[in-house]
Amino acid sequence: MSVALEIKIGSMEMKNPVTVASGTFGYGPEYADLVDLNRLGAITVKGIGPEEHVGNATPRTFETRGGMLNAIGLPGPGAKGFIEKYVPFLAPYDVPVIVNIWGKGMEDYGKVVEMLDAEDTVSAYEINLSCPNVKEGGSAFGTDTDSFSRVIELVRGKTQKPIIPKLAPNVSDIGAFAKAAEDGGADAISIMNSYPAMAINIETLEPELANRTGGLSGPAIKPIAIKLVWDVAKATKLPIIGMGGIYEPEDAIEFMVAGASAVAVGTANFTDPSTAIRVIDGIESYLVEKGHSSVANIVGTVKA
Amino acid sequence: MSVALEIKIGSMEMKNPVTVASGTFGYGPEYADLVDLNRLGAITVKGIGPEEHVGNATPRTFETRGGMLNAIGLPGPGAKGFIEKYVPFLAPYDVPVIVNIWGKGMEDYGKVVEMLDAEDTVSAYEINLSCPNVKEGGSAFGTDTDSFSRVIELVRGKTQKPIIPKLAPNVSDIGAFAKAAEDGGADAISIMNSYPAMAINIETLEPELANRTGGLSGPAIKPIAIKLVWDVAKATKLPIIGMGGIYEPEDAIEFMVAGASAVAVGTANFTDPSTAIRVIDGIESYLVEKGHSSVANIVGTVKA
Amino acid sequence: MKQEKATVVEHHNFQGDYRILRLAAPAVGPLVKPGQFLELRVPRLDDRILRRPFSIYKADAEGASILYKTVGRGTEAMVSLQVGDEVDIIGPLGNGFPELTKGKVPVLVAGGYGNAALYLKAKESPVKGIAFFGGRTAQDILCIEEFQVLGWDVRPATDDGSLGTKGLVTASFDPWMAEQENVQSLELFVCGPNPMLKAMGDRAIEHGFTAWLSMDKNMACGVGACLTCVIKRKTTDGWEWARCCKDGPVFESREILWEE
Amino acid sequence: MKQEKATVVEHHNFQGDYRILRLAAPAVGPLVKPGQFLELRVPRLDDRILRRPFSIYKADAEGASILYKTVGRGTEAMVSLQVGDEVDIIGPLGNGFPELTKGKVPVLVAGGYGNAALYLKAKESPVKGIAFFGGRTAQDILCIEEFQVLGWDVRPATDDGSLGTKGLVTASFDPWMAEQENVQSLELFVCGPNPMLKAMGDRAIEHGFTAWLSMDKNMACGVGACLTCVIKRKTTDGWEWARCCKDGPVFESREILWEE
Ligand SMILES: Cc1cc2nc3c(=O)[nH]c(=O)nc-3n(C[C@H](O)[C@H](O)[C@H](O)COP(=O)(O)OP(=O)(O)OC[C@H]3O[C@@H](n4cnc5c(N)ncnc54)[C@H](O)[C@@H]3O)c2cc1C
Ligand SMILES: Cc1cc2nc3c(=O)[nH]c(=O)nc-3n(C[C@H](O)[C@H](O)[C@H](O)COP(=O)(O)OP(=O)(O)OC[C@H]3O[C@@H](n4cnc5c(N)ncnc54)[C@H](O)[C@@H]3O)c2cc1C
Ligand SMILES: Cc1cc2nc3c(=O)[nH]c(=O)nc-3n(C[C@H](O)[C@H](O)[C@H](O)COP(=O)(O)O)c2cc1C
Ligand SMILES: Cc1cc2nc3c(=O)[nH]c(=O)nc-3n(C[C@H](O)[C@H](O)[C@H](O)COP(=O)(O)O)c2cc1C
Ligand code: FES
Ligand code: FES
Repeated sequence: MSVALEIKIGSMEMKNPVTVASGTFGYGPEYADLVDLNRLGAITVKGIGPEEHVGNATPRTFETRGGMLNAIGLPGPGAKGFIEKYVPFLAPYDVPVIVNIWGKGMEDYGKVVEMLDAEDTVSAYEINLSCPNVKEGGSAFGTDTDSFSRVIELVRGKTQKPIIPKLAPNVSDIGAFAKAAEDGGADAISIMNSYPAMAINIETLEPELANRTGGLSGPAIKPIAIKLVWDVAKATKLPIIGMGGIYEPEDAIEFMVAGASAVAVGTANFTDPSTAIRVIDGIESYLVEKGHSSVANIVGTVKA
Repeated sequence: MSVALEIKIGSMEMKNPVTVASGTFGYGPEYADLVDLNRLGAITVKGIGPEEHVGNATPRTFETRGGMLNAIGLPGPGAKGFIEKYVPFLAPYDVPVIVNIWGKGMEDYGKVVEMLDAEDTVSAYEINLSCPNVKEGGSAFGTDTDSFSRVIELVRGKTQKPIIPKLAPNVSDIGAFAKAAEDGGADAISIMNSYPAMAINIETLEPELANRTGGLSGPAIKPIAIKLVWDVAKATKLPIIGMGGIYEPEDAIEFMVAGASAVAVGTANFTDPSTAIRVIDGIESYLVEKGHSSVANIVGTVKA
Repeated sequence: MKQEKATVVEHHNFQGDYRILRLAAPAVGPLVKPGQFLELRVPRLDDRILRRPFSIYKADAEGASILYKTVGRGTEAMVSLQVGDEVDIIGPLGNGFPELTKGKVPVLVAGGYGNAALYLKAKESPVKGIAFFGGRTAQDILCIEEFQVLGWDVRPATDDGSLGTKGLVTASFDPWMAEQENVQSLELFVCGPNPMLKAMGDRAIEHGFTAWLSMDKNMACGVGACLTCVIKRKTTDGWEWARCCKDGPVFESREILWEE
Repeated sequence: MKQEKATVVEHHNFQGDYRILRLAAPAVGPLVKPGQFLELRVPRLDDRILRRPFSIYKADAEGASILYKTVGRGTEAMVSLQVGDEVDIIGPLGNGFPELTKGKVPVLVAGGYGNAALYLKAKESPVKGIAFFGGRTAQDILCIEEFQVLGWDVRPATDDGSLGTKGLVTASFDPWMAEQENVQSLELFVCGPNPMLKAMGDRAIEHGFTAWLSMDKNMACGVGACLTCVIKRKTTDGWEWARCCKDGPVFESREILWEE
């Protein structure tokens, strides 16, 4: 029996519902030796701002029980650098590219889209409104519905391509942001970013990260992410890209049953770069086993 | 060398800074065969409401990677039942008892304090404003500063004993709640409760908990808790009781360095009931090794 | 109830997916009564934080053994335990089975690892009676000879008919029960999956005999603190929660208010 | 770069806290160049999610070996690896050391497990020169004989004087350097703790010789994706981040902008 794994996020067609999470897969080339990029549903690249950005000092990551902290601070080549350095690499692949965008101020979000929008290689924008590791922007927009809405509307005005706000997890009512995203014309919602967290070295009394605080990701946060996806699914009809601690096909399926139309593999790439491919294959096996003809059949089927 | 482990939370004197987390240690008798209760800094009992309460259906807990979910739903004997069934057991021990209180409505918080306040065995109240598992109250008060403040003021009006609001972790600005607690006359702050979360069985498509969602606790959440303690410490001068994933003395010390004056051992009791005692001993060794004369010396010493 | 660092002194395949683990545990061993259990911390299972509960199969002054089936992450990790390894246990837990009421005819009913939970009961019982054991296949019927050696009349039943009567345990129990002149003199000690417990409980109530059911509920703390393992116990005016770990795991059939 | 399920074919104590792990890894082994490393997923370390990076000590068509020191949770868990166990590795990673420049005199400088990272370099070097090895005690100076067999003149230095010169590696290197007529003809290959790298880098800049430094930075992905392992690399108008795992781990001393 054959099953349809294809899904659509706005106008973006994915051959299966599995992408990689921004910041955990570089810009494409880094894992190309180990992962058949053409098999992915989409490649989501590391956050891109309008300008080159240096990011935080080191140490930038720290391992915790069942997870890790990161405070990379969104270093990167900026939109122009991305186009020069990575678009030529990505263009030949038969896989949509989701560019994760961020800005220090609201206008930056518009700027980066303006700079990227002519590139055919760019299939969609994931709007990072939830980076726990930059002072200037990101998470400030993600925890206040007003400025959140304004960013969405601004970006919506600049592009016809799908826009996918990435919500901050550290809010009491995530549904309000999902609703605001829908009202602002978003095509999908991405949830969750790493959770604001911290670790301190009790010998040196210094935080383990140069940035002091960082974002917690990995298996530790999966139950939090599942709950947020379920909350968002109740608040909006928009498709959801779910992520947070996906390590096994079963994890991805759990996200989909909770309400996610697609999923992203993040930290697991570091543990095992074959995770995304294993997840794709595992979803297919599950669908076959359960007699589903299409992956869409399992989305949001939780009995709750 | 001898070190002073004693600390005070308002008028409550603790012989060391280690208590157990509400709901993970029953009402005292449950672990009395395994743990020398007199060695604890305090015993914090399971949440008590004004009336008897049945709590949630089963399954009530579920194990996750590096943590567990619970949705017990605050079953319990109520204030009267607590006085009859457990106060006689607790009274002879030389250890302060912190009663964790909750209510379905605001007035309930006042009622339960009125019912308990004459008991000498009750040393302090931890006000649960953050239970992720009851629809009626708890977390609603914990995520809205107005009703939060009103509960604090109400309870403050009913007792001279220390009151310790337990904050909800799922807010964007925990400092605002810490400030509100301070303004309302609280004696200390307790952070964090388990984090709203969910797990779904992909075979049955049912949530793993009867209550559908629950609270995530254990090592998985420690980095989130450390960050919240640090945030609260910056927002208030009140002493903090820190908890969330404490399994080893080093974890407890990390909380104290982040800003907690005391700590609570929760889920770890299930894994290893000797944890609280090991933590007390380990804190003492650390202080000796570092040449501190008092445990207060390390509180909030993080270089951040 | 003690917490003890026990040492593995024996660990081998028993039959099918079942393995026997014998622990040197001089603190816990001597305290054990039939039908009690222990909570075991699986070594090297670092990303899982809860202990696993197991019925105590055998016990003496030196220690205790359990008979376990590999079903998931924890029990699979236990397979790598080696003689000499240290295992942290808490036990004995729960109240176990009460003593046989004078004049009653003891009947054991068990399925799967339930047999293990009944072995000590079978051993200390002053009167030996009949034991009905159920399982999917012959591989799931444990320790028949041991019960026979103790003087019990063992009647197996298997779903696939590979041993004894074909069918559920009720397929061998019911005809036997129908033949009893004085059904009310029976006293059942039951340990097995929920449907078996329920089936025996229903019969006990219908026919007016006593049935002690060892309830199998997921647990977290094992000592009565977390309120995970509750079942509904009847009261004069309704029901209350009873904790299987602390107030049980054994309840008389009339106490239990079955859900759904 | 390949991901491979390698098999442990040898695992034993080497000296002090150091152990040798040899893996059958026919995909990774043949690709290895001196100074490269691999990322190893420690089996049964389920609550820690990151791989551990180790320099490749030896490699051939069949596989590779590493020489590791037990320092924390991961390396301690590795101690229980047994012959036949499967270990997931990614490698070879990084660029390794460049070839010796024609006409230059090769000098190896290493500390601790840095010796392991230099062995393949020592072996393939067309010219054999001098190797300065530093360590706390004699226990921390690894593989001297192996380097001697290859034809290198090994000069150990230990903090406690238990082997060779007493003091840091600079205590043996500096006097030797002072004697050199043509310091600029030296080409250093250095692998060791940061202070050693910095010390050698400073000397290289001051005296005008070349020093290839293998930088030791904590890593997460190992392949250039996460931007954890960055150091500052000088550019014409300032500096840029360079990833030790992908752009390094070996950098020439003049490239590096040392922090603090
Ligand atoms: C009082 C009591 C006595 C028991 N006696 C035995 C025995 O003698 N032999 C035996 O093989 N098994 C026995 N069990 C069941 C045994 O505890 C489970 O098989 C075991 O916990 C499964 O762990 P796992 O990690 O392999 O499975 P997983 O399914 O991965 O476990 C996940 C979680 O579910 C819990 N869990 C899973 N199944 C059960 C279950 N049936 N009952 C309780 N908790 C469960 C685990 O403890 C863990 O927290 C007993 C259970 C109870 C409550
Ligand atoms: C390129 C490179 C080559 C290396 N080669 C060797 C070698 O040949 N032999 C050897 O014994 N060690 C080597 N190391 C160091 C080795 O990676 C660490 O000792 C090991 O990761 C420690 O893991 P742990 O879990 O035992 O320690 P923990 O301290 O518990 O580890 C915690 C975390 O810190 C990281 N970490 C700790 N120390 C280091 C370190 N020095 N460098 C990088 N990450 C670290 C771990 O990977 C882990 O993520 C090398 C490191 C790098 C970057
Ligand atoms: C090292 C690292 C870097 C990240 N960088 C970004 C980023 O640039 N933009 C972004 O939106 N999210 C970033 N994230 C968050 C991930 O995309 C993802 O939302 C989060 O890690 C949760 O998923 P996981 O548990 O599967 O990793 C980063 C995460 C990690 C671990
Ligand atoms: C089974 C269980 C029951 C709990 N019951 C309560 C409760 O009644 N009142 C309360 O304030 N917190 C309750 N909590 C939360 C804990 O007190 C604690 O805040 C949380 O578990 C985080 O700490 P930990 O990771 O050390 O467990 C409960 C937690 C668990 C696991
Ligand atoms: S398992 Fe905790 S009360 Fe029974
Ligand atoms: S470790 Fe990830 S970029 Fe180097």
